[in-house]
Amino acid sequence: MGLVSWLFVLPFATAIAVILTPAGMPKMVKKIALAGTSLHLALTAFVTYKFVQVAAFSGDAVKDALITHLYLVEKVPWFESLGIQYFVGLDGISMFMVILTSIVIFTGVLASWTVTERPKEFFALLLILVSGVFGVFVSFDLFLFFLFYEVAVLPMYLLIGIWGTGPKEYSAMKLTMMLMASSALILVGFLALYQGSGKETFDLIEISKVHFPIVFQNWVFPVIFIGFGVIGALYPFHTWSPDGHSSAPTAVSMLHAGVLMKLGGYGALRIGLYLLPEGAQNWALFFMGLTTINIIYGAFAAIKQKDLKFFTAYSSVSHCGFVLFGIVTLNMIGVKGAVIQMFSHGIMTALFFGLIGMVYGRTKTRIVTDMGGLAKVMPWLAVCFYIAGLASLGLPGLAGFIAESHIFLGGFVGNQWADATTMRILTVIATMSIVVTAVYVLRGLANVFQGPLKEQFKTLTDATLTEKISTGILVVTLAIVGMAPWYFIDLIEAAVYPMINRLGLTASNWMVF
Amino acid sequence: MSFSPELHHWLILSTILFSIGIYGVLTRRNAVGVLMSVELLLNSAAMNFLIFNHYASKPFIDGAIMALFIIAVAAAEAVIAMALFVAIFRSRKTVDVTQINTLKG
Amino acid sequence: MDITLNPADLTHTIAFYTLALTSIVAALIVVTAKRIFRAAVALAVVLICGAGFYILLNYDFIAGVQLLVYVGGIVILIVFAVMLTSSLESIEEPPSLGRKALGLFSSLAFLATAVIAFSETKFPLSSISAEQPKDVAKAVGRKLLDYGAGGYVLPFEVISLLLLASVIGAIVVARNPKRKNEGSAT
Amino acid sequence: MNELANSFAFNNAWLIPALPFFSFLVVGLFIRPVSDKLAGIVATLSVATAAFLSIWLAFDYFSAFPAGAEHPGLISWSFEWLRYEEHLAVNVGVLVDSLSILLMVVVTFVSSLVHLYSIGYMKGEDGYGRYFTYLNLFTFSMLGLVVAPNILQTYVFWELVGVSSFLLIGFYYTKPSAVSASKKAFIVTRFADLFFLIGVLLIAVVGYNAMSMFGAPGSLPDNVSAFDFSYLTSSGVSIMMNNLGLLTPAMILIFIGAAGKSALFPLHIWLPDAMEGPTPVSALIHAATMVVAGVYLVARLFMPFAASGTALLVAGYVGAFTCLFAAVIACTQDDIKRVLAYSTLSQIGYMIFALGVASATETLGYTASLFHLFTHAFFKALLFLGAGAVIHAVHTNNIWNMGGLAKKMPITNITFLIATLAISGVWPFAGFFSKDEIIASAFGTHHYVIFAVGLLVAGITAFYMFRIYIVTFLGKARSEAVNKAHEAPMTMTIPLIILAALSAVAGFVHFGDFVSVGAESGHAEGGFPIWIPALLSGLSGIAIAWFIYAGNSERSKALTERLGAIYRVIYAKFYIDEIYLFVTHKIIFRFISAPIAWFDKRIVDGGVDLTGWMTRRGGAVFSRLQTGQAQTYTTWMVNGVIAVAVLIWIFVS
Repeated sequence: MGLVSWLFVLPFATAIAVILTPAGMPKMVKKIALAGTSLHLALTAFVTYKFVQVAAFSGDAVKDALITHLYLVEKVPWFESLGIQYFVGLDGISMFMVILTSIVIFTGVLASWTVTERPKEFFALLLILVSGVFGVFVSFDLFLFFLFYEVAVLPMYLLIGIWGTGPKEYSAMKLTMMLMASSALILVGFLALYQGSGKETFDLIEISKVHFPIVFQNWVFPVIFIGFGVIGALYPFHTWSPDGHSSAPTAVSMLHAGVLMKLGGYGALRIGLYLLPEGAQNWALFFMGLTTINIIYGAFAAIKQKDLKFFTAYSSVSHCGFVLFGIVTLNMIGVKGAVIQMFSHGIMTALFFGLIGMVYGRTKTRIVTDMGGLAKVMPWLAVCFYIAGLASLGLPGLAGFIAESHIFLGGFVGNQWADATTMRILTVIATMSIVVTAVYVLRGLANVFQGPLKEQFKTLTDATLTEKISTGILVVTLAIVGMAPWYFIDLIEAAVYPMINRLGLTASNWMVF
Repeated sequence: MSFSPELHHWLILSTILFSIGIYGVLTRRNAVGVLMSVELLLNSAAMNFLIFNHYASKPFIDGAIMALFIIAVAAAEAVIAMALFVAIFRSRKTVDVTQINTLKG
Repeated sequence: MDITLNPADLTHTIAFYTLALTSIVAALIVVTAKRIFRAAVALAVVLICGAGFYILLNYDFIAGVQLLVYVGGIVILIVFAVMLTSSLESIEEPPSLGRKALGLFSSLAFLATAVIAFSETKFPLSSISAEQPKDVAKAVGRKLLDYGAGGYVLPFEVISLLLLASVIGAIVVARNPKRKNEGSAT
Repeated sequence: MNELANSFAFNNAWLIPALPFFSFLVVGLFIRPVSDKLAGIVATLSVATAAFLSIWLAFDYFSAFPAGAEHPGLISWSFEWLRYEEHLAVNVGVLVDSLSILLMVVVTFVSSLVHLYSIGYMKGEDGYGRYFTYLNLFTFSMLGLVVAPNILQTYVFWELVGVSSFLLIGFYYTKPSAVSASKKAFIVTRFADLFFLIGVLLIAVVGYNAMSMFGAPGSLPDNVSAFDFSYLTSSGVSIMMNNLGLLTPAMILIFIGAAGKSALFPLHIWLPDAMEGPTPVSALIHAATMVVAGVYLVARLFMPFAASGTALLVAGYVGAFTCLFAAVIACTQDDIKRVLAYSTLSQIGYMIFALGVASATETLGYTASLFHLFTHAFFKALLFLGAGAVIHAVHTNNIWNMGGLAKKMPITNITFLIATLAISGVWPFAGFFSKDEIIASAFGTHHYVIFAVGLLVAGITAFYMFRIYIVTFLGKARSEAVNKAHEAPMTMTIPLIILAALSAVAGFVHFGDFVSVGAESGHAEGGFPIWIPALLSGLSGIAIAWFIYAGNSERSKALTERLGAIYRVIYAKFYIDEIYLFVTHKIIFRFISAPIAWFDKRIVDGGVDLTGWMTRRGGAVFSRLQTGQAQTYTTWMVNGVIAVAVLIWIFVS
């Protein structure tokens, strides 16, 4: 088995190891899960090293590429009669996302150190979920992609329904139903691509060599984009997110907002933009409008929230709007920005939810107005919270700025298919979110951490060692991406070129394949 | 046209028997009656195998074997069904299928 | 209209139609009789007619099996079932009119569909029946125990397993639960 | 390669911003938890070293390019930090020219004095180490801002300055007023930054589009980025953007950003509230650093501003209005730090309108503005640190609870008086020269309204400054605390003395020889001697203050009663804060945010719930089909099979 397969096999194997642990050994379960995820972190580092060794990052071949070039590919026929193969590999974007997921699951396991109810099942489901996520990021066969997608989405129902808080059954059901409905759309889109390509294959790279007729692209693109948009919190299909996130247990919120929502942006990019460039051109402005609403609307709605998790969930709606916004700018800068935003939002929001879980574990309340002055008793958490908040309002030096500046510039640079003035106006509206974000972030943080310390909180303690490690890793990641972005941008740039180059092709150019 | 039995005649016969069986399955109230109707279905299916085997252009025997199997399966089915009827009758004092309606959500 | 008057064929034809009519009437009785015992007798008639058909088709061995297993075994079993669950004279409530109509519709729809379907289909068969193996019983026996290509030894074994399982299952299901403790005690 | 190739200070100019940054990391992560005392010392030393380096750099630079010669912008060190696209890269680096040297010197110098002063001032405070961490961060951000060779780096550090000032203002985080002041400062400046960002996006994208079509302009290197100041200030670019009609909008947008940081009307509201931070912070933010960032930005982009003309004029009038407006409010405030805050607003107004009246040909205003920035940094820092010493001694901000402090705190008294004289524009103190030059530049460019405002405000400034000086230091003690007051410790008085010395003599620098647009030095030459009315205006202000406040306190009361409603309106700062509160809370929160939250909960989410409800209702209806009777199911199955068969048959054949 190749290196890439291990990326999702390892968490799955860890999940099985967790299931096979004898009952009544919760400590053991956690240790196994931690060992598995730390091993995975090391594996990811190794795979990244390998990837950087073999991948080409510059040169004319990279700049003019029309087909995504994959590295560390493993391809085995599976159901040959249906054109399904086991096809995994990595390009810069998937590598980047794999790094994100690996970090988030590691910190997520650390953050759920305090889970006491059925820890075995909890960690097993968590790990199965994450192996699905890894599978999505590395698979380049539509069938395999969808398979992993479902593996990633379904455990969420149980995780929220069993270990959640508040109206958990309602939230779990709502989330699952909406995501299932979107899966149906995605499946329709995939089958249409399978049929429409006329190649009888689910191989993404093979399909990408086909020029689909405009009419076909015009209806398949929105199906795919909305299908993935639901999980990427596209307005108005975002409402699963506040309920789901607020009911989910800490690690699940971290994973869901941090990684699972990225599947939306990733799919919209990898399948929507890459395979259906002309559909994207025709729909870009429409979706740009929708995502602008996302950005502003999420930010304004966050101002009014009293519950910390709702607050973060709405801010996620706003930030995930940036991802989709970046994709539909249809230019190099914007799409790069979307990918970086996926990463930075993933880390940032994982940090947010992790911290909220930690604060909630101590104060037993998530209502901001009930708290106050907590910086005095939990300085570490306060500092991390502030860093997360500052990253979310796009402070330079942290990852959020790199992403948002790319996206805003992308929106301003525009493309040749949409009206430049309209795009700029939309971008200006979107930039307004940086002020609104500042308002809600500062209001929220001031309510929680500043002001006089309430009597009942005087005895609370600061973060434990595991909590310090998990939040520390996330904070450092945010800072590294924010201060030394060039490594990461180099990583994804080569993968974004083909997506952008294809946009400029005319029908006759497609004959080159 | 000939009145002597040809493939179509045979098939129509078995289909008629099968349709009658369907009617029985759908309408008999007594569970044993339903079982009997099922036997009609199985019988006509077995007959169909033999008919096709008989009219096959190559010398086959597989149809006959299938018929044998059907008979065997019918026997097994009858045994199980009878046991079930007895068990149901013991607990519900009836084998009227319209009274047995626990198969719903 | 060319009616061949081959005497063998004529016998064959007459037998076919007689048996067909009998079996259809009997089958109708099976599904409509109010007295369940009467239905069981009619079922036996249908099955015996079935054996007749098999003879007409030159499958004497299968016809024998049919008589032995079906008429001799299954029908008896059914009679037992009838007696165990109701008295022989018990009268079944007729089904509701709606159910009758639905059943009639369904069966007629099936009949129509099936008849149309195979009358539209061109079967790749010769109208004249092919040369049959001389001794069907022997051929069947060989084929059943043949473990080469086209052999049926595995299904044969599976069927025997199925029969065994159903016998055991029947015993388990039908056993009186009240006696369960005694049974396990001994 | 160039004249400075052998200069240590030039080659290592990156150390100037980097030293506070390293110290920030080291102090914040390692020293702070261990020892507070060491944290203060390390932080102070790092900034002092940076100050030393920047003075060395200034010395080397002006030796290489002496007064009167051309002062080129040299990039001492840079690397490509972020590359959006070809011609759209951010080359983080250190730009050395007279403007950046001026600000480096001012920032590091004042900052190191503030650090030193804080060692004494903050003694025994909770969060001592944290305080120095923030101070380091702030100094780093400010230095990164002034050395930026491109506008995106400016924006980056602009934001960092905002955050570190947020942290400093909200230093007493358990105090609700400090928390809301810090929030307000951050959000108001961020609001302004939004416009700055849009302006940057606009000019960068226009430049990028132009360069991707036509390549880099001939006078610049091929790999020039649209963010680079060298590109933005080249005249060809300004002409091109002006032809597209985008120069003026972009420059006005950028000016709004500058106005936010420099607290120009109507974005000034955060600055008086920022007094909630520790007093040395106020000195740092108001004197030398954050508030002059706007002035620096306009000066840095002076060429495109001048090319637009309109944008510069807007700046001029906004500056003049702020100048007058803040001075009027300053006359009525009782909190010593608030008076100083409004005086800062007013002085920043001077600097901005001086830039506003300048033009590409009449560059006196440019020089005058930066000259004032230079002198103002010293005397305003001195005023704040002096006020800090007073507050430290009497534990109140209200001037009416002070009085008679001259005897108790002699050093503070003398230094404060020097600063007051300097800001009032009395010869030979620093303020006299710079203010004189500003007023002269307004007169010289025929902006007579602005000139009149400048002249008037010179008088008002003298009035309100002497008002607080007289009330605070002269007369009789008005509270118990005054009697217990004593002089501040050495670490606090040394910075006062140094600053006082500079406030006294800084005006004699031939500033225009060093900092100017192009080679020609801007100097008020010949003509009408503007300094006479300016000085007279200042002196009359002092005289009025003396008449009202010295000795007889009844006069001031009578005056306030006489003014009645006008006084109250001014005292309430023209109700600007209330208007903002109304707009944010009543309009934005209530009429935008709340309806969106409601809409999301009821309509969008309601739609989802409705779908769920309909599904459940539908399920309830269809579940009636499920009778539990096997025969019914069989019926459906049979008919279903038949239907499927028929459908297949229809579609296949």
